[in-house]
Amino acid sequence: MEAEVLSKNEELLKRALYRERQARFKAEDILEKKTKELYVVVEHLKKQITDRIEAEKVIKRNQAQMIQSEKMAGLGQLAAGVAHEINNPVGFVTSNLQTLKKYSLSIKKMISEYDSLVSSVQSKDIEKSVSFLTELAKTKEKEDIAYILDDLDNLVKESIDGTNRVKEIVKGLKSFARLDEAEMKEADINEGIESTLKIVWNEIKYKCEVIKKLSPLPMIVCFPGQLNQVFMNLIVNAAQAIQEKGTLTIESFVEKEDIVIRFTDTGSGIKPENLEKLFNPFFTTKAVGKGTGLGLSVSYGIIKKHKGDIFVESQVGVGTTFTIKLPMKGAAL
Amino acid sequence: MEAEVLSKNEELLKRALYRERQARFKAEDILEKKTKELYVVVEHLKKQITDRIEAEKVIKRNQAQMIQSEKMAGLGQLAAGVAHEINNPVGFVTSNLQTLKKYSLSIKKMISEYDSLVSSVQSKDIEKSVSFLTELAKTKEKEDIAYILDDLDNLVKESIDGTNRVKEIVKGLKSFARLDEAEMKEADINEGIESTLKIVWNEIKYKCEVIKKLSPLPMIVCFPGQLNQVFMNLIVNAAQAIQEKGTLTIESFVEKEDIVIRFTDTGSGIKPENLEKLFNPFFTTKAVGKGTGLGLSVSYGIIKKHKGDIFVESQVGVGTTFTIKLPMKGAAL
Amino acid sequence: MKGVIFSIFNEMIEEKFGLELWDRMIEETKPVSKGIYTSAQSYHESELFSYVGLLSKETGISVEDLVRTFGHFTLIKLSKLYPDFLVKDFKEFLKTIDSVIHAEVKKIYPDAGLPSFTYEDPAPNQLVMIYKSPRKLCHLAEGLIAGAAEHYQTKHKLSQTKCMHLNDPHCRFELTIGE
Amino acid sequence: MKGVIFSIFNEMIEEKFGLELWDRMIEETKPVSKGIYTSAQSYHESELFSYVGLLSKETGISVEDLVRTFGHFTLIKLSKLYPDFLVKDFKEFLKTIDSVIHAEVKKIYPDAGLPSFTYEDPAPNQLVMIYKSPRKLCHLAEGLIAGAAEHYQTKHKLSQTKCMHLNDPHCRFELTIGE
Repeated sequence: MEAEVLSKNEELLKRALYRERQARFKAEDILEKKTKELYVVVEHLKKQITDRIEAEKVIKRNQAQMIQSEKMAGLGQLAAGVAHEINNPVGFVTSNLQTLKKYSLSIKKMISEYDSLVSSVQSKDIEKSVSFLTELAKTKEKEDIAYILDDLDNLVKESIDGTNRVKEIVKGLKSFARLDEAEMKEADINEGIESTLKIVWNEIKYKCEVIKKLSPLPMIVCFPGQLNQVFMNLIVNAAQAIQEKGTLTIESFVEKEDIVIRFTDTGSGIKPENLEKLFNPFFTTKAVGKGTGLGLSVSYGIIKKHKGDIFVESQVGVGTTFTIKLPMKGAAL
Repeated sequence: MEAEVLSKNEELLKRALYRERQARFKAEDILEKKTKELYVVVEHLKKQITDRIEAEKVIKRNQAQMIQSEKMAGLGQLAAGVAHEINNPVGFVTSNLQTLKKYSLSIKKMISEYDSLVSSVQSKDIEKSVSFLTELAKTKEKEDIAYILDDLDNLVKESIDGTNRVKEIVKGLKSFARLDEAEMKEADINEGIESTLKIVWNEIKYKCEVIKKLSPLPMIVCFPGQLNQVFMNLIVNAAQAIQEKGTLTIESFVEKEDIVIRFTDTGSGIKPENLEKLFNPFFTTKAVGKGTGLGLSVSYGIIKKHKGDIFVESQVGVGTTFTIKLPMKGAAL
Repeated sequence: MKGVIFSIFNEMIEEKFGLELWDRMIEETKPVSKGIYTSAQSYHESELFSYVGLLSKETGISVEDLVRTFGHFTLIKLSKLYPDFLVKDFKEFLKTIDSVIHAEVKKIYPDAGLPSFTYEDPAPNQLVMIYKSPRKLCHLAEGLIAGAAEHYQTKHKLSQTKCMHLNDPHCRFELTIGE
Repeated sequence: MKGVIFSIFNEMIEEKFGLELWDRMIEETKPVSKGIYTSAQSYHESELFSYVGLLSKETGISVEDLVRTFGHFTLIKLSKLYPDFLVKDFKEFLKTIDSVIHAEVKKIYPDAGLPSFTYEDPAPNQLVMIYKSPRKLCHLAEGLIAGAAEHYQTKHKLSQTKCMHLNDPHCRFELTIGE
C-alpha cells in the first residue's frame, strides 16, 4: 500500500516534470522566435534609417543643382525679357539717328548754298543772285529739304519716345531690383503691380489682355521686392494657364483691415485634386524642366511672412482666381 | 527497502521538478527582459526615423527658401546691373535728342528766313533782299546757327554711340540669357568671357582693373551659358576678394588637349584651411546673407559636367588663382 | 489570458492542495494546453474556469470565493516577481494598474487581453475602481485588491455596487481605505 | 556555452544513466548554475567539463569518448529542434555550419561564444574542416559530425590531422564522404 502510494506520487512527479520541461521548451522557443522576429524588425528599421540618410544626401546634392537651375532659369528669363524689351526702341532710335545724320548733311549743304546766295545778295549782284536760285531750288529738290524739315521733328520726337520707353524699362528694373532688399519699406502695392507687369509684359502680351482695376491703396510696410515676386509668379502662371488668348484681371482694393489683391485668369483652371496641393513645395503640373513647382510655395511663404493669406479658387475650363490679403497694419514681421 | 528506494526517487523527481521550474522561470524572465529591451530599441529607432522625416521636411522647406533667396539675389543683381549700365547712355541720348529738338526749331526758323530772302531775290527786289540780310544775320546770331551746325553731327554721333552701347548691353544680355539653354552648342570661350565681363562690369569696375590676355581659341561644344555662370562667379568672387583696388587678370590659352582659363586676382587670398573646403556646397566665408556658398560648388559641378577640372591656388595677402581646364574634344557629356 | 496567471494557479493548487489534485484537474478537465503553461504565452480563460469549477465541486467552496482567494494569492506572487511595480502605498498602487502596469505589460505582450480600469478619487481615503473585461473576473480583481491590501498592510473596505454578472455595463468597486 | 547544450546534456544523462546520476552529478560538482539550465542563457563550460570528468570516473569511459558521444547525441537532438537547418546533404550541411547556422545563432544570441569553422573542399567526396575555439572541444565537433552523418545516413571517414590539444593553432578534420 505504502509502496503503491509512493509509486503513484512518483508518477505524478514525472508528469509534473514532463509538463514543466515542455513549458520551459515552449518559453525558450517563443524567446527564440521573438528574438529572431525583432532582429528582423530592428534590421529593417536600421535599413530605413540608413536609406533615409542616403536620401538626405541626395536631397542636399540635388538642392545645390536645383538652386543653380532655378537661378539660371530666372536670370535667363529676366535677361531675355529685358533684352527683348529694349531691343526694339533702341533699334529704331539708332535708325532714326542714322537718318538724322544724313539730314544733318543735307541741311548743312542747303545752308551753305543759302549762304552763297546771301553773299551774292550782299554784293548786290542781282543777276548772280537770281542764277543761284535755280541752283538752290535744284539742291532743295535733290536733298528733299521740304520732307526733311517736315520729318525732322517726327524723328526726334519718336526717338525721344523710344528713349523714354527704355527709361521706363530701366525704372522697372530698378524697382524690380528691390527684390534683393532685406529691409522693410513703406510701399504702394499698386506701384509694385505696375512695375512687375512691365517686367513680365514681354512674356504675357501675346496671350492675355490685362484688365487693371486698381483702387488707390494706403502705403504699407512690407518687403516690396518679395511681393513683386509673388505678383510675377501669379501673372506668369496666369499667362501660362491660358491656352491661346485670354484675359487676366488684376484688382486691388481695401477690405476691412486688409489690402486685397486678386488675379483672375480665363485659363484652363486647376483640377480639384491638385488645388489643395498647389502651395506644396515642388508640386507642379508643368512638364519636367518647365518649372520647379516652387513659385507658389514661395509665394505662400512670402505672404505668410507678411502675416497675410493667399487663397485659390478654380474651375476647370473657366479659370482661376488667386486672392491675396495683406493686413494694412503691417504687422511686426 | 522498496519504500526507501521509491522515496528516494520521489526526492530526485522533486528536485528535478524544482530545477525545471526554476529554468522555466529564468527563461520567462529573460524573455520579458529581452522583449522590453527590444521594445525600447525599436521605439528609439522609430523615433529616429520620425525625427529624420521631420528634419527632411525642414530641409525641403529651407530648400524652397534658399532657392527663393538665391534667385532673388541673382535677379536683383542682374536687374540692378543692367539698369545702371543702360541708364547712363540712355540719359545722354535723351538729353541730346531734346537738344536736337531745339536745334530743329532754330534750323526751321533760319530756313524760313532764307526762303523769304529767296522770294525777294526771285522778285528781283534788290533793296528788299539786302534789307533781309540784316534780319537774317540777326537771326543767325540769335539762334547761334553756326554752333548748331557745328554741334549737330557731334550730337548725332554721340547719340549713335550711346545707342550702340545699349545695343552692346542687349547683346550681352542675350548671350547671358543662353544660360537657360539646355542644349550643348559650339561656342567660343573668349566670347563667353567678354559677354560675362559686360554683365558684371558695373559690379567690379570700381575695384579691379581687368587685364585680359585671351589667346584665340578653337570653338568647343559646351553649355555656354553654364560656363558663363562659372566665369561670373569667379569674376565676382575676385572683385569681392579685393579690399580697395586691385587687378584681375584673365588669361585663356590652349595647352595640350585642353583650353585653359585662368583668373588671377590680387585680393586678400584664402586661408589654407579653407582652401580644401572651397568647393563644398554651402561653404562660405562671407557674412550671413551675403552668399549661400553655392557659387563655387556649382561652378565645380559645371566644370565636372564638361569633363574638365578646376583648381585653386592662393596665398593670403597676395591673391588667388583659379584655373579651369576644359578638354577641347568636347567629351560626350 | 496570460500564462503567468495559469502558472501561479498551478503553484497555488500544488501548495494548498498538493500535486495530486493539480494532476487530477488536468486529467479531468482535459485542457487544450495539456496543463503546460508558460508566461510567454496566453491560454484560453475557459481552462481556468474549468479548474475552478472542479475545485468548487471538490471543496464545496463557491467559485466566487475560490477566484477571490486565487486573486489574493496571485497578487502576493506577482509582488515578488515584479517588486518594482509596488509603489509607495495601497491607493497609489491601485491607481497605477491601468496606466502603468498594464501599459508595461502591453509593451512586452502587445496581444495581451487586459481588463480596463477607470478611477474616481472622491476623497483621500476613498477610491472608486471601475472594472471592464469580457472575462467578467471581478472576483479575481477583488482578490487582487485584497492581496495588495495585505502587501501594504493597509485595511480597506470594498463594496461592489455594480457587477457585470448582474448585467451592469461594468463592475464598480467602492473602496474605503484605512480603519 | 549556450544553455541548450547543457539542457541536452541533462537529457542525455537522464536518458542513458537515469535521473539519479544527473542529480548526483549536480550534487557533487556543485555548479554555479545549480543545474538549472535554459537555452535562453549561457553557462560556463567548466560545468560541462566537471560533469564529463565525473562521468568518466564513474564509467571508466575516456573523457574524449564521452564528449564525442555527447556530440553525437546533441546533433540528433538539435536536428529535431531545428529541422530547417538540415539542408540537402551531409557535406552541404557541414559547410553551412559556420556561415548559416552560426550566423543565425548570432542573430538571436549576439553574445554566444561560437567556434569558428573554415573549410577546404579538395574533391566532391572530401571536405576539410578547420576548427578553432578557445574551448578546444574538437571531440564534441567530431561527435556532432558523426551525428550528422547518422542523420543523413551517410558513411564518412574522419581523420584529425591537427589538434589544439597537441599545441596546433587549430584542429583539422579531414573527411572522406561515402564508402
